[in-house]
Amino acid sequence: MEYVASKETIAKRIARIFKDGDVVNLGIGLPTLVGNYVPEGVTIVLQSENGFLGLGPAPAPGAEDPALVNAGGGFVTIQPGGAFFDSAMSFAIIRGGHVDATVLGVLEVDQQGNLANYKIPGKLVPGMGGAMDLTVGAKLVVAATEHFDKSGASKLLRTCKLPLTAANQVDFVCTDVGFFEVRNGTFVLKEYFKPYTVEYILEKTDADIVVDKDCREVEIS
Amino acid sequence: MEYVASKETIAKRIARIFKDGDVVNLGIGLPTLVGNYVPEGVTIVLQSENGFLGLGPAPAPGAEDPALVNAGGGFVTIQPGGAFFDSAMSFAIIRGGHVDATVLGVLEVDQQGNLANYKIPGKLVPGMGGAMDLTVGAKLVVAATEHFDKSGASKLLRTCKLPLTAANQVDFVCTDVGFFEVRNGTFVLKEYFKPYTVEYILEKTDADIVVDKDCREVEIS
Amino acid sequence: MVAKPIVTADEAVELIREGDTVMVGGFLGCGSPPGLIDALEKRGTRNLTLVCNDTAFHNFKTGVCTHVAKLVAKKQFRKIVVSHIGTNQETQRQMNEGETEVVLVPQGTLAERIRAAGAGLGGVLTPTGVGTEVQDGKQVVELDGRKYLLEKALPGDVALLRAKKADKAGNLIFDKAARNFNPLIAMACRTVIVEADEIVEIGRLDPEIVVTPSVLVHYLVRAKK
Amino acid sequence: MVAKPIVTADEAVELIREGDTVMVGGFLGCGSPPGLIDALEKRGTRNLTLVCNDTAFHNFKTGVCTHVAKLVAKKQFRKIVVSHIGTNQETQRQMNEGETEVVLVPQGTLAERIRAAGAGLGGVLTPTGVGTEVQDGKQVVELDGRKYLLEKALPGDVALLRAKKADKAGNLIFDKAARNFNPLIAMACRTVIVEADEIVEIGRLDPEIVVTPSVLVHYLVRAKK
Repeated sequence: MEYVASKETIAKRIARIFKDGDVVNLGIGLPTLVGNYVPEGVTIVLQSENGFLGLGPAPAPGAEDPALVNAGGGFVTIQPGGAFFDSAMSFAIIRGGHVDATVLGVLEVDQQGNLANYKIPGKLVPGMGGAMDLTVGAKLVVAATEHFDKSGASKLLRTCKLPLTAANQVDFVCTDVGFFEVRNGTFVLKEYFKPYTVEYILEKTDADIVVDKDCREVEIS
Repeated sequence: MEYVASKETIAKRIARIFKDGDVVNLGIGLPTLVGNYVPEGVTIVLQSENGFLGLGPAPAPGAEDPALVNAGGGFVTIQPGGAFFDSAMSFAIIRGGHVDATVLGVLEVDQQGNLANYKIPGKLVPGMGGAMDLTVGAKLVVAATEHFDKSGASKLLRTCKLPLTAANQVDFVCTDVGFFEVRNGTFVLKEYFKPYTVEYILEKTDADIVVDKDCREVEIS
Repeated sequence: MVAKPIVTADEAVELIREGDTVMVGGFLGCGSPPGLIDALEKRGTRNLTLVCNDTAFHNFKTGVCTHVAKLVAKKQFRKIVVSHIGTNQETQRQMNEGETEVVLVPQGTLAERIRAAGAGLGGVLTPTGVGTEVQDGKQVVELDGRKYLLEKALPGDVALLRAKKADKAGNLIFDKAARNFNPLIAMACRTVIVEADEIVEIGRLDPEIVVTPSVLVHYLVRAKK
Repeated sequence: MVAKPIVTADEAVELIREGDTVMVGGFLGCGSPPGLIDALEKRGTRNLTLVCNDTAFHNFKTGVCTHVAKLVAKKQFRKIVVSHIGTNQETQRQMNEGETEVVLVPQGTLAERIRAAGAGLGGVLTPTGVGTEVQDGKQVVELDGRKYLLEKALPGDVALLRAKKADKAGNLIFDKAARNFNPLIAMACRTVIVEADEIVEIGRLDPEIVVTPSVLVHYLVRAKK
């Protein structure tokens, strides 16, 4: 079986996690895609950590407002019923448990629920931005990542080697091959995505994986 | 010499302390009177700890607004250029050193700059309200008090007997007989108010008082 | 944006259970929610802990008894956490006679402790109260030569707010000095109930002037005119 | 109410001295004061400490260099305290080559540390960073079974803000997401300078919608159109 990286698969599956009315913070990059696939009938409210609630899609060309950007600096809009606030209130909302879920990209994630995504010592040090507060504060922390890096190594690990963004905070990991819960120090495979198989995932992932008794094949489309 | 209690004397003298533009918080009761005697040409900005800046005088009869009251619950107004905020911001302003001066009534004040004004154990326990934050946070803390209680005992003491509102925070004490600085563990008499004399004050006050080299007689009118 | 349930005051106070910590907005009653207080008095839920700036007015001579003072008078609280009780003779009486536990907290410390709970902080270090009875039993932390008290976050179960205007999503603005503790208690409680003078459609409140964002609000109640 | 001095950007940055800690509002430049930054670059004051959310954009390939990144490029900072430098290759270069001390602080912790300084608090206890490198050298406080880092207040000397509108007393409102750290740094610095798109007469700002009250502001600068 050949691995074909698919950000869309990850975004589509994560988008099914949310309940109507959930307040969600989506990290920069891959997690931002999740907003595109929220099922019909489910309305989520997006929190933008740079200071507002009710993050909306990109504006029409020509309608960009330099004062209305997301945490990545991209032009966005605000939904009716949104609200602006300062960074202290933004992170009070995040750290205080008022955000139902956050979706974050990772460099590494391990079976203890540790997550690393802000620093490769001596090489790349973007900084943690809001990620440390989001992982500690959001009720549900979902790590979104392609299953393998460019060298073919699994990004799901027994133990993160890079400096941690947060210790023991990840609840779910969604890759382009399956959906995992982090529980009692192992990954628990809940779903595997067609065409991948349980055997493939167990063989290729250098981490402890328990196959959930209700584990099932899912076709993401 | 007969002592005649005079709240007006105290309020008038304290009102001369302020510089143009000072931000001032006046406690409930006697300190509130200070606002009536600010000299012409000096504008002070009053902070009301229940949540606004730019406290103005009582409204005209019939114009009272139940949502616009001072920290004592009395109807007031707001000056042009005022601003409303919540209690956290109100006390951030107070505790953070953004208030130039506070004037507080006392039950007792002592030569170490200790102040007691919130509790007579077993008898009267109004609570400290905002007084503990004001004494710790304001740049200048002025205790306003009649010099003697009803039994004739001096309210300026060597050591407070009542539970303290704050330790070592009082900068000046103004009574109806004189104006004192608190310095190095003693009261320093800076002014005595006609018709009282230095001798009278030293004799009648049960505390250490140093007479400032520039101490002078002042007529408060 | 998702609309929050609009309920009656009677329905709302059913969410308060015996033993709960209830936070009530207001400063001497200015900014307290009258309909929710009356409904809670009518329902008679007991054994509550009150967190509020004060216990409003209760004067034995005149018989005046306002806002949360009504609940104090009905002895619905086993514990009262406030900064000031000087305007309520009944609270003082219950405290002095040992009927109710009254904890006095400096007003700025109360504000920060509530905010800390809402902001996911364990607590704050404040210079307020150092060298006073407020220090008793608390950890003193010295930083750069200055002493601070470690004051722990103060969370609640149910918050009762009064707002001037809410939109149906739960965004709030307040009325002048009636703001006070209302935005803070909205951060700190599991269940946040707002009695609003006016409830408008989503999109009718300017996002720039919202004081309490919708995410902090769970139920709306229309205030009686 | 008392009016604050209205000065030029060049006059304003004369208030910044070598060695000062300068806080700058903005999030990837959104909400940073362009005129004040340009004036500070022109004046060339060095040996400064920067406190800001990030160091804006500097891309070696395209040559794009915006907002505080201009000051970083001129090496006016000996120390940079921010949450994120991923969009500024020059900051990363200076850090990796040991030319400039870069301290990375979680964004929420940065906000609370600045606010704490402005609110007269010694610090806060936050769960953020427990078990990470951010914990190194910090006191860990356990409360009710949960671990928190003791994060100290972070004060500054001069704050450079951008506001949408100021009245002459110094009351401020901001523009959408350009609010971010601006209201916080106004609390935490001895000298607070605001570049405002519009300056109106005292009494022309509704006291209900003021975000930063006048007491926190010391100088006003008119933004260039």
